[in-house]
Parts: sequence; structure tokens; C-alpha cells
Amino acid sequence: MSGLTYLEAVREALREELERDRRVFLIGEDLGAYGGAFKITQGFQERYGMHRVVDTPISELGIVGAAVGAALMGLRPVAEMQFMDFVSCAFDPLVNWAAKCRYRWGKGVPLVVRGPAGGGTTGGPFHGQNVESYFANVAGLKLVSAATARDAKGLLKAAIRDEDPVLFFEYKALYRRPDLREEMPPGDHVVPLGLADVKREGRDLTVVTWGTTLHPCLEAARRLERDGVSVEVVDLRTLVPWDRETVVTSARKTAKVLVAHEAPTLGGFGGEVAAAIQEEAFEWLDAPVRRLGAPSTPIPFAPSLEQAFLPDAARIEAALRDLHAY
Amino acid sequence: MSGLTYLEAVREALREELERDRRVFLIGEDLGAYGGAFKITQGFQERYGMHRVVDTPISELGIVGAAVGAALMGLRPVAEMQFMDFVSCAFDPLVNWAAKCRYRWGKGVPLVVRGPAGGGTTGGPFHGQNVESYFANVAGLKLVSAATARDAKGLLKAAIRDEDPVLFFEYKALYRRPDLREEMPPGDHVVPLGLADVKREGRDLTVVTWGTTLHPCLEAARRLERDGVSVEVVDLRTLVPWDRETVVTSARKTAKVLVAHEAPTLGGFGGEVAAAIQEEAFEWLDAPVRRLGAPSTPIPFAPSLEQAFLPDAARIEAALRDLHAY
Amino acid sequence: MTPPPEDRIGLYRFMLITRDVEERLGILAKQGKLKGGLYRCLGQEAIGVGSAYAMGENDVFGPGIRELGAFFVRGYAPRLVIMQYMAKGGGPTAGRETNVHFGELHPDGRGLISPISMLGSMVSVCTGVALAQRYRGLDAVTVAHTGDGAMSTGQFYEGFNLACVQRLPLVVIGSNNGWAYGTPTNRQFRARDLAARAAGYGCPVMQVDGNDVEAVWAATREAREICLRGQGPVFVEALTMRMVGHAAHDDAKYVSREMLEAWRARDPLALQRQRLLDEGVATQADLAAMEDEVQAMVLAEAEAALAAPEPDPATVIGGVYHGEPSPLAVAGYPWTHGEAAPDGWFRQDAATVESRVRAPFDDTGLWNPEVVPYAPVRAAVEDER
Amino acid sequence: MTPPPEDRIGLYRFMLITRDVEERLGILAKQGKLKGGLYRCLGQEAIGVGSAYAMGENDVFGPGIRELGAFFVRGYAPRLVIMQYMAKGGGPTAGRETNVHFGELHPDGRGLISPISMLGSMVSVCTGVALAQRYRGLDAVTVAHTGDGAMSTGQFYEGFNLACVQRLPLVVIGSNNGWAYGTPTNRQFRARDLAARAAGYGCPVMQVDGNDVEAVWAATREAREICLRGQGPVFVEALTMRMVGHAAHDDAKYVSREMLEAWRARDPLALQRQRLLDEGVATQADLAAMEDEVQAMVLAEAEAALAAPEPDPATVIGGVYHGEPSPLAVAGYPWTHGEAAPDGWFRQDAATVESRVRAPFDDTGLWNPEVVPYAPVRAAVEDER
Ligand SMILES: Cc1ncc(C[n+]2csc(CCOP(=O)(O)OP(=O)(O)O)c2C)c(N)n1
Ligand SMILES: Cc1ncc(C[n+]2csc(CCOP(=O)(O)OP(=O)(O)O)c2C)c(N)n1
Ligand SMILES: [Mg+2]
Ligand SMILES: [Mg+2]
Repeated sequence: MSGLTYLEAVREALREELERDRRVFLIGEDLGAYGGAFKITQGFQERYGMHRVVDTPISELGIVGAAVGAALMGLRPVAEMQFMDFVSCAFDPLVNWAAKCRYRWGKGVPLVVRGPAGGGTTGGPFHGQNVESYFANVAGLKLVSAATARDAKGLLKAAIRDEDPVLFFEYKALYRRPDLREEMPPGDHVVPLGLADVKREGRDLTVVTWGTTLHPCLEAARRLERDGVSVEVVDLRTLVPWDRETVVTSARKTAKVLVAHEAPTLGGFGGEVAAAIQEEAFEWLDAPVRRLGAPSTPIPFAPSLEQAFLPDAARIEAALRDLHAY
Repeated sequence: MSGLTYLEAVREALREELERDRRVFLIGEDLGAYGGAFKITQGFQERYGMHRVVDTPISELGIVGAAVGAALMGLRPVAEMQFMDFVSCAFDPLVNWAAKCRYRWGKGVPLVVRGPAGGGTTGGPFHGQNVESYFANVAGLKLVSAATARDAKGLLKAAIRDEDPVLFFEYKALYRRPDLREEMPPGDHVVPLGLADVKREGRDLTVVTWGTTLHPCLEAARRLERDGVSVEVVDLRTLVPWDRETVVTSARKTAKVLVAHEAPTLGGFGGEVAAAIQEEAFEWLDAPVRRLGAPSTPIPFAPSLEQAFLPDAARIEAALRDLHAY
Repeated sequence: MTPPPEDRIGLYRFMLITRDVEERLGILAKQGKLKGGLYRCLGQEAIGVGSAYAMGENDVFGPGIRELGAFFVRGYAPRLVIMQYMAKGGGPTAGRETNVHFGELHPDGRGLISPISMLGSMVSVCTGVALAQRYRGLDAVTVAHTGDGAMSTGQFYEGFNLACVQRLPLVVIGSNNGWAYGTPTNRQFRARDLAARAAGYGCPVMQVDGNDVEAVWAATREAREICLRGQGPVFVEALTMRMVGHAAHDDAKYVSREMLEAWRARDPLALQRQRLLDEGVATQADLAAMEDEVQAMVLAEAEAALAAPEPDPATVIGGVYHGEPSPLAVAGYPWTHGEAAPDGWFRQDAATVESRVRAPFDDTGLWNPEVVPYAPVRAAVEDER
Repeated sequence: MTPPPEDRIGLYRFMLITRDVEERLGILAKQGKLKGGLYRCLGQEAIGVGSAYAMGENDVFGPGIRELGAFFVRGYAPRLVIMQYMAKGGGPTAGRETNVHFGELHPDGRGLISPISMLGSMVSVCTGVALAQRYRGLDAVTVAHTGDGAMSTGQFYEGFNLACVQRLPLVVIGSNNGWAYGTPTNRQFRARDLAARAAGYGCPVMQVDGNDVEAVWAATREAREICLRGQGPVFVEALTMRMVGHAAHDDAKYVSREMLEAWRARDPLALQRQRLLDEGVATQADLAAMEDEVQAMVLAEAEAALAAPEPDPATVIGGVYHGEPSPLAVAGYPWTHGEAAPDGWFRQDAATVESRVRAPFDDTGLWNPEVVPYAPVRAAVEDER
């Protein structure tokens, strides 16, 4: 199959931005000689040098703290978390420095923290988490989630050019999936932040989703179509600020909405989306907005357990059928 | 006025638990000679000694890490954050050690992390935050929020006796409010976690709230009563696990619900509550579940700005009237 | 300090088990029978084995990813490790956790802390374990491991600093194996070595040849005694080399052949074997017999692991909070928190413990203008020039 | 190194302004005119003033809570500080931020970083600032402050360690004032002092009398030069004493009278004043005139601050994200991020910078078995016995 994998799309975005703007640099663990844990930056240090591809000690706090300082000084750091789980170790400077500098001081902190999130690769409790909701209530941050190769490239380029701090969630389960290979649009492919994407149009039901879960949602929609049920699949893409308009428009059109994501349902970002939908589409809704996420447990290791944990096409299909029957 | 202030109630809970169970100890910054930033533990180190009132370096990570280890060994650490804002610095061991040990290893981590949260004292962006939503999606933690002196004592005692890790949010704006003085129930006053409390019964509207915001909600309810509108005020008290039953029962009764809290609305825990209410009371609702929180900004310093930021009785009243008129 | 003869052989035997198990795991990985990554300690077996062997029965051990040997010393059957790597339902975490992320804790305070991935955090958790040992009046220490890379983390620093201020009975063993994943130590820290780095904590610091299992044993024993005298914590740097990639997927091309060759000549198993022969502790025949026996044992253990059941998908939930049914509780962990501490749980009275805690602070003077050395200290600057 | 005569007087003058402003703030606090806490640097004025005065014009300064003097040296009018403490709309943060949480950053790289409350984080942020200085080819350094307590944090450690590995042009000045809030240094760290503590980072370390403003000046200058030579970062410990409580609400009863008396005799303003007279740099009359002038100026500044408007409640929102209207943008911060770097923004070409970055790694040997010192290092242990 031709086109780029999701991982290659990320790599291309980084490379193009390094080429485009000398203010852009990469910082993280094992980026240089090793090329990054997933080999995304392989060969980059040879090409761009050690000052644009900075290897650090194992110091997520230090990496993000330094990225904040460099961003204040006008550079555009792109920091890698080897796994997004480790952003827990860099939490404070993100929520207290990066998020608040513009409001309290008028200075933007244009940095990107990116890395692989999510389950599906038997990573176990510390290499498979979806941690977007840590940050959802922190004003000043942007949260971006890319579910396809094209979006990964276009959104990452937009994130790097953004004037505000962006947490950019990639998905290791998608990195090398051959069926997600896509041709990139020609030229400077930038996907603006803050816009959801209707990945599939439909009339009868809406499912709002993001990240890895987009794919089982599409699969479920295909299965329902066989029975004549038409499902609209909205990929949120940016979680903060999120595209209420597209989502609410879809909700008003179909009158029945499911919000599906990979993180546990309780306290997940789906609550925000569901709450807002019913606030803004109450009169249009024929059923409660339903949520489908993982159970409230850490993500387990064994494939059979992980499979039971993650929302898959079968469970999404069942939830949609149930909603349809409401 | 007689009875205990909120702060005195917290102190009494700590003292009683130290007396009751030798496994309980306190750990944090400036607890000893200084008696804690808010003087809650004044005199404790003289009385209980340095091994039960442990002064630490400025090390929130170290404090919580050590609390995890001690809890695993069967002790019951109660760790203080000087301000709850600083829990951002202790984030990782809470979400990855404390929250996950039981699931992944079968070992409970019975610790409490407590401290003053919230605005209303011109603390500015780093001494006035409400940070409960950082943790809402992390399975394995419990989140408790006390809005009255009695609840502060009873819930804190329950938290210390709980077998799981508890984040206990106190409110510095309530610590010394003379109008919140209350007599404590006699004997061993323990308020079980996980139960909401209907702080005021009503028929026409429900407001679900917690923490400092309870008080402007009660004030707004009193004002509406003068116009014959009866508002039920539900104090959630425990955020995780939260008392769906009490909340949904109230929602089904009044058919119109406002969720009000001090943190910014976007990404706040109110989303979870609103989403769940409409899922479970859809057929009963006469209006969308509304949310009222702070705007999506850091919390500002100046009194006039802080006042504009925090949901107050006037704004809650307006939101309730609007909902009533729906 | 030299261990008694049977222990010198025992040290070799546990290194052998460790290597054989890892080799077996390597084969199973190639056969696609393992889940997740395989993290080996090839070339570093002496550290996990030597330090665990030196511990007292009631001590607590906090392993890193490369202390597999300690699990065998502490009595775990190889099959448990293999089942864990295979994500078997019968494994020590019922398939919930990865690699060496398991352990045990007993009401009497003994234990092995199940590590998590976040590097450095084991040291701050073990600071709390050591605090609890003193609090409960146990005559025991905690031995925690860190890598050179993990030592760059704030969690290491805050935890170890707290342990130092509190003079806790904590031995931290830092394995300086030259690399953290693909990053060499000179991009991890600027001091000469971990010992120099640790000096700033103000606690006793030792350095030991991490490929010499008897030296690791001796250093851990000495460090342990310093801790029991109330002078802990102690930092022990063990110098060694990671002889394979970070994990099975890493071909470690970034390591030079010369570096590997030089260290290969210092293989810890070969060193100890030769020493046992040279010093007449064992004969060639003794060792050959032991090697056969271990190999057969490990093979049998692997067979048992292979036969074990997969986890039941229904066990994905449960056991997050106290009182929920859990596949782990069923697996027999005895440690629960009752309403009151059982008799004898505190081994010393509160006053004795209190006096131990107070001592380090009582004998340390507070800051005082007399002690100000007004001349700038420039030694380090001169060094640089 | 002694500063030129006019600077010796200048150092005194800025300390005087600092003390007068704080005294005025104290009066305003008693009158209920301030919001939030008042954090004074009484007795520590020499550190903020001396270090800021020693900086190059294009350097960046990262203050802690007790470096108020640096704001005056860097050109801020006292009224801005007073307005900030009064939460005035006309203040440097339009009422959004507390105490000394404000600053500036210019496109040419000069600046003063607005601190936040989370201790230790200023050092990791300043590590990034220094990284950017090198990246952009600026011949400038960053001077960041930390307290003895803040130095216990993981953010300090990870940031400073990264700066050391990267050999960044960062001067960290650690004010060892005996206390962190109510906690004495002996419960903060176990090493003798901050200099001993910093030695483990492997960078140049100095120690200086923090109450001697000329000594602080000289140490900062020297540290700055070491950094400009590419040998940074440098850690400078400044020994001093916090002469009041942590903040206005703290009566500091936990500090002994003797300790305070001993340090009161070493008041930095009195010391410098006496030195100027003793060495004939200024006359009694000169200094008295200056003291009067400063007092009048501060009073006038306070009047101006009092007259300034309160913030408009409508400004509570806005300015969280780029493009939103903000009261701060209006207040005239020039620093915005255009699509392309302006001409001359990078002062050196990428290759020159690259070679500077590569140098420290090229000259450091990788880990290698030859250098293993097999004998345990016991110095620290002996010390303890
Ligand atoms: C906080 C954190 N960041 C990153 C990682 C990813 N990671 C796993 S092992 C490793 C290298 C560890 O190096 P070191 O501590 O020297 O131990 P070694 O592998 O050499 O035994 C890294 C970066 C992690 N587990 N935790
Ligand atoms: C991470 C963090 N924890 C706790 C605090 C609360 N706090 C503010 S100042 C202070 C003491 C600071 O001591 P030190 O660093 O020695 O500076 P000094 O006050 O002596 O100048 C503390 C504990 C904080 N600001 N940040
Ligand atoms: Mg290593
Ligand atoms: Mg101090």
C-alpha cells in the first residue's frame, strides 16, 4: 500500500517544521543516537545537529520546564514524552507555567508536548493510558488528538505553529497500522486546531469520538449501515478548545448521540461533551446522550484483559443499536 | 458563637485519629515547630513527637512517594499540601502508585492527601485553584470535598480510616468563617464517604454542588424561596465515588437541575455530573441540566477580579431563575 | 568481608538461575509466546543477586527492572516470572501487570515492592517503607535500586533527600551501566560518576565493582549495618555494563564493539565461577552438576508456565477499591488493613522510636553566622580550567 | 574584584530603595491597603541587588520571592511593585498576579522572568532560557535564584542537572538564609551547606557572604564569566539570614533571639554604608542626602500607586489564549511571536552554535571498564563514625 503510515506522517510533520522554522527544536529522551523509542526521529540529530535535537537526562520535569523557558525566549520547543503516561511526571510546569503565563503575564508559551498515548499494544498500566482528562480543566492549554495519518501530520504542524501550549496525543496502536496509510495532501498540509471532522456522514445516530476509538466507531457504523441505520461519525480532533458547533449541529440533526472514547468513562472528557450537547440540543434530542468508555480501572496488560477493557467495534455497535432502539 | 470553626473541626479530626490509631501519622511541610501554614497542627509535634508529625523538606513528590511506601507497610499517612495547588508537584505518585497498587498488585494504599483548596482569599493563580478534576478520571483514587465544619470533621475521619487513597479538599475560604461554626455531634463522628447530603430540601429545582460553592447555593435558594420557588441543594461531598442515587432521585423529583462549582466549567467535574443526570433522568427532565462554574481562566488575584471569577449567590440565583423559567 | 563458602556457591547459583531464566525468556520471546517487552539484566546479574542475598530476612527489597535475580533469591519460583511475562492468569498479577512488576508484603514487614514504570519513584516509595520500618520499630532496612538514568529524576532526588534528612535505614544501590536506553551517562549527568553525584546528599557513599557478586554482597552488608546503626541511608554505586539492548527490540547499535568486548571479559558469572575454582570452594564437577540441575529446573518451570491458564476476561474489572472482588486477593496476598494494629505489630514503643527520630536533629547545629566561610570556594572552578 | 566607586554607591542605593519600599509596604499592609501576603527580604537585600547589578545588559534574570531589589536594578519604578501588591489595575499585571510575579521579555533576549509560586521551577525554566540564549547565539547568561528550601524540589534538580549536562550559561544563586518558612535547614538537607549539596552536579560551585553586597556582585560577575567561557552553569551559595518571618503573618517565634542578634550585627546596608565611609568612597553628608532623596522618592511612588485605578471586573476574562483581548497586551508588552524570526534574531549561525553544543560531549569519555576504581570509597562513611 502506498502513502504514509501514521508514524511516518508524524515524522514528516516534525521534519518539515524543522526545515521551515529555525526556532523549532526537539527535546526529549533518546531522540538523538537512538532516534526515539519509536524511531520517529531517526537520523534527525545527524541532520539537524545536537542543538535542534536535544537529548536529555530522564527528566520529564526538566524537559518541560526547559521547554517553557525556551518558548518564552521565542523558540518553539517540541518536547517528546517517550510514552504519554510519563507526562504525569511533568505535570506541574504544564499546568502552572505553560498554561498560565499568557493570562498572568501576557507572554505566550508556544510549546508542544507530544508522544504516544493509548492502549491496544499490551503496554500494561503504565504504557497504555489515555491521560487527556488530567488537563481538560486547565485553562490555557490546548489538547489535540490525532486519529489518522493525515490528521497526525496536519494537526502536528498546526500545533507547532500555534502560539499557545499544546498537548499532542498520538496513538502507538495506530503508528504502524498498514490500513491507515494515507497519501498526504500536496504542499504545506496544515489542519487548523479547534475543528472537528465529520469522518462519516449519517442521518440516524451520531457518535462523537477521538483518537484510536475513531476506528472501531467507523467499523460499527459500517456494520449498522448494513441494517440501514446511518451513523454520523464525528472525530473531535481538538479536545480543548473543542468544536461545539459541529458536534451540536450533528446532534440536532440525528437527535441521538453516543460519545465514545478509550479512557474510563467516569471523569473522562466524554462527560464534558455529553453535558454540553444536552445543554445545547436538549429540544432536539430523542434520547439521552450516552457515553461509552473503558471501565474505571487501570489498563491491564494481558491481551484478553486489555481487549475487555478497551471499547471495541462490538461494544460500540451494541451501544449504537441500543440508542437507535430508544 | 459556640461550636467549632471548619479549621478547628479539621484539627479535631486529626487529633482524634492520631489518638485512636497509632498507625496514623502526619507528614508535610512546616507541620512541626510552625504548626502548619494555617496552624492546624499547632502543638501537635510537641504532643505526638517527631515521628508522628514529620516535617519534610519542600518536596511534594517526596512526601507523597514516602506516604505511599509507608501506607504499603501498613501505616496510615496523612500528608498535607500547604496549598492544594501544590498537589500538581506530587501528581505522578498519586496517579500511578497510590491509585493503581490495589488493582495491579492487590495492595491497598490507605493514605490521605489533604490541604486547603479554592478561592475567595485573594490567593492569586497559585494559591486559589480547585484541582479536583486533575484526578477525576484516575481509577483508584477517592476525591472528597467538605463544605461544612461537621462534614470536614466526619469526612476527614472517614478518609483516614478508608482503605484506599483519598484526596481530601478543604477550603481556606471556609477555615475561619464564624458563621460556619457548628457543634460537633457527640462521640466518634464519622461521615461515610460516597454519600451526598441534601443540605436543603426543595421541590422546584435542584442544585448539585460541593465545596465553597455550597454556601452561595444555599443563599440563592433562600432568595428564591422568598418568591415561592423551592430549591433543593445537594452537597455532593464525595466526588469519586459519587452518589448518583441521591442526585438522580432529586433530579427526577424536581425535573430541573443546575450543577454549580468553583472550578472553571469547561472540563470541570460538573460535566460528569450533568452527563450522568441526563443519562439517568432523561425522561423526567423538563430542561437541560445546566452548569455554572468559573470562566476558563486561571484564578486572578485582585478582589474585584476574583469576585468576578467565582460563582457567587447572585449568579447562581440568576441561573436558577433562568432554569425555573425554562 | 567474604561470604561463607556455601553462600559463595549460592551467589553463583542464583546468577545462573537468572541467566538461564532470561535465556529461556529470550527463546519464548522469539517464539512469540511473551507479551510486551523483554528486559534483560545480562551482565548485571551480580547486582540483583548480590544485594538481595546480603539482606536480612525481614528487610524490604525495592527492585528496578534489572534486578530479576533478587526475585529468585527472595524465593520466587521461575515459573512465576515466566507466567508474568506470558501474561498468564495464573501469574503473580493474574495478567494485569508487566515483566517484574510484582512483589509481596507481609504483616511482619518483610517484603519485595512491586515496581512501576515511572523511574526514580521506587526510591521515594522506599523512603516511606524505611520510615515505616523505623516507625514500627523493626530492626530492618530497605534496599532500593536505581539506574544511572533513573537517578536524574526529581522523584529520586526528593525521596532520597528526605531519607537523608531523616537518616532512614535505606540502602540505595545505583547501577551505573553506562547507558539509559540509548543515552550514555555523559548526557545523563556531569559528575564523574554516581558516587560523586550522591556525595551532595551528605550521606555515606560507596562504590563497588558491580560485576563482582561477592563485592556487591559485601558492600550491601556493610551498608545495611551502617543503616542499622542509625547512620543511613547509604548510597552504593555499582559499576557495570548493560550487555544487551534496553529491551528485546533494541539492537543497541549505539554501543561500540570495544566497549562490549572490554566488559565481556568481566562477565559476572564467569568471574565468580573462576573464583570458586581458583579458591577451591567448588570443583569443576560440582559446578557442572549444578549448571545441569539449574538448566533442567528452569526448563521444567517454563513448561509449567506454558501450561498455565490465560486470564479470564471477566477479571478485567474488580479490585480497584477495597472490598471489590479481585483475582489478586484470591491469589492469596495476606496483607490487609484491619481496624486496629495486631499485637506485636509495633516492635518498639513510641518513645524509643521518637528518640531515634529526634537524635539526628538534636546533634545538628542550626545555621549560624560564625560558621560562614567568607572566602569563595573555588575548587570545582579550578578543576574546570 | 571590587566594583568601580560609583557602582559601590549604586549598590548601596538600590539596597536602600529596596528597604524603603518594603518598609512602605509594611505600613500599607498595616493600613489594610495591600492584598495577599507581604514577603520581605529584610537582611537579604544584598543578594538581589548585588546579583542583578553584576549582570550584563542582555542577560536574563530569574528572581525568587526575596529578590525584590533586582527589580529596581533592572529599572522598575517602585510604584509598579506597590501597585502590584495593592492589586491595582494599573499595576504590571493589571491585578491578575501577586507580589513580585511580574517581569518582562524583549525580542532581543533581555528580560526578567515573572516567577510563579511553585518552588524550584524557576531553575528549570531558566535552564530553558539559557538553552535559548545559546541556541540564538546570544552572548548572554541567565541568573536564576533559589532558596535553600526550594532547592529540595525535583524541579530544581531536574532543571539544574539538565543545565549541567548541557553546560548552559546559567548562574544559580542559592540563598541559604537558614530557614524555609518554619523549617530550619537541617530538616531540609543533610549536607553541610548548599555548596556541598551542589557539588554533586559536577559544575563549578562558589560560596559567598550573602550580606556583603560587593562580594555577591563579584561572585556573580565571576560566575557570569565562567558561563560565557562555556564552562557553566555555576552554582553560587550566598550565606545569609531571613530577618523577619516568612511573610507578614508569620511572627517567626521559632527563630532564636541569639541567632537574630548575631545576624543583625551583619546587616547588609549597615555593612556597605560603613565600608563606603571607611574607604572614603562617600561622605556622611553624601549618604545622608541620598537617604533623604530615596525616602522622598519612595513616598512619592507610593502616593502615585495609591491613586492608581482598581482593575475593571470585566478584565477577568481574556488573554488566556493568543488573539484574545487582554489587559496585559494593552499594557504594552512588545513580545509577540511572528511567523518568521526577524532579521538578526539569531546572532550566530547554526553551525557555530552546534559546535558549542557538541564540545562538552566530545571531550567527555564514555563509561569504560578501565576507569572502575574497585576499592569502595568510604570517606563519607568514616566521617560519620
Ligand atoms: C519517568 C520515566 N521516563 C521515561 C521512562 C522510559 N524508560 C524506561 S527504562 C529507561 C532507561 C533507564 O535507564 P537506567 O535508569 O540507567 O536503567 P537501565 O535501563 O540502564 O538499567 C527509560 C528512559 C520511564 N520508564 N520513566
Ligand atoms: C512546591 C511548593 N511547595 C510549597 C510552597 C510553599 N512555600 C512558599 S515559600 C516556602 C519556603 C521557601 O523557603 P526557601 O526556598 O528557603 O526560601 P526563603 O523563603 O527562605 O527565601 C514554602 C514552603 C511553594 N511555594 N511551592
Ligand atoms: Mg543505566
Ligand atoms: Mg530559605
